[in-house]
Amino acid sequence: MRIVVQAEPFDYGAECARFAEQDGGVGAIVSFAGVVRSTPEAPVTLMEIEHYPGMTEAALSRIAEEAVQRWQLVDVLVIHRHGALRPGETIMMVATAAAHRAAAFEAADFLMDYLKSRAPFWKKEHGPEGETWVAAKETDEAALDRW
Amino acid sequence: MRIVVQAEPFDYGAECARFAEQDGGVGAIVSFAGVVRSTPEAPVTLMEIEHYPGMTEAALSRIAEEAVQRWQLVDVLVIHRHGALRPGETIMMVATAAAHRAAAFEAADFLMDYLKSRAPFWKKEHGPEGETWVAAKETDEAALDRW
Amino acid sequence: MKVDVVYFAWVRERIGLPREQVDTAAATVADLVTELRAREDRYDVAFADLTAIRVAVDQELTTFEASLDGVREVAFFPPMTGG
Amino acid sequence: MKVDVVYFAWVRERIGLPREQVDTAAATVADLVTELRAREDRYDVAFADLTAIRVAVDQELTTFEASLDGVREVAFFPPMTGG
Repeated sequence: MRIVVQAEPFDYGAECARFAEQDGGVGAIVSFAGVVRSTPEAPVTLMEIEHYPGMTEAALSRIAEEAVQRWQLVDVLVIHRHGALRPGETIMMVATAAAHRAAAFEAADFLMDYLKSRAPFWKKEHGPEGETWVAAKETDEAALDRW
Repeated sequence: MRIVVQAEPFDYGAECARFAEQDGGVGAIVSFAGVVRSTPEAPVTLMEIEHYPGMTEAALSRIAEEAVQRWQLVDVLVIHRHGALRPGETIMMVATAAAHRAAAFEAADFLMDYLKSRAPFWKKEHGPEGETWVAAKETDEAALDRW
Repeated sequence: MKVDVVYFAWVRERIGLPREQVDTAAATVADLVTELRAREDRYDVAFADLTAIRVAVDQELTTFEASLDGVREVAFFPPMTGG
Repeated sequence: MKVDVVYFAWVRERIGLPREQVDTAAATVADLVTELRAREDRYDVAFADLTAIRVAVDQELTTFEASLDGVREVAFFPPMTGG
């Protein structure tokens, strides 16, 4: 299990490659990457990510531990950046390794749902018309009821 | 959209890195890798994968096209190997790129369900006690009803 | 009518060859199976349990009721296990 | 009792600082909020809609009813938006 919170960019391909080097019990690996979007309809020039040092790492570890227990994961990886990111940059990734596919998929989905609503990160988008804090969606909180 | 069927190994990390280079509309990338398992309880020395050249590519393309339509994917990648693989080798991968997380996850899950039951691949496991064709599970077929 | 018949996985192993050309008057896949089973034991054994066999006609999955009219290739194989 | 109070995202921006030490006799988080709101307008504005604010006590998410007994750090922030 590896939990990383950092301002620096990380190499998504290299992290996927490293994570995929698992022992013989792993048959399924799922990874998710979140990327800063910018579209003509909703242009973003910069995304600022604030977090709560100390609590962030503890919250991510707790969520990851729960995923490991519930889905008997062989391994889990969470990397989340903070600071200023440009469109196209990778904000974060999670990866799960399990014996079988269903566990790897469900655990990754669970990690993302919990990370979104329980890990202390806040996103602010800068665009041509100013800056706005990204609002949490009601569906984010509701998503936790799935688990 | 890229569909690859090949005997040669592929570089999972490099494929993840390349796939992650998407345009501004992509906010979420999911990838799945299937790996040859071998455990003390079920040791595998070699996995042979047979396929139906021609039909395989057509079936994978059709499944990928349907995923693109249903989840408005920006991109999709399917790589599947055939031939002889050793434990720990990556059998196949799928990757999906979408604006948002739910679409990327669901589409990857859909691709795997359909690929498993509708793409003409057959696995044979070699172990210390001989060789056996991997049996399809009833749940594999049932999984298609989810979609 | 000449049709290419292809076999995969344990169907191929039981029949003992991956592909053959069959001269047949069968109207449907089911008729073709009946003809093949009548040929030799190895075919009869391979096709003993049709619930365990899938069929593709010209590389499209279909059923045993499918017509062979104008068909070039028929494939028999167990349920797929990719992924 | 001295408690470190930390603010994040728009709560931090409205209050105008990220962290301060508060000398308080508040028994619960809700009492602390009442004290802060009484101080100055910027606090009153920041805490105007408590349904939009989450609280953590010693870095654990909790509710406004949570006790401040023995607590070192209280954090106020909007719903999280990571991922």
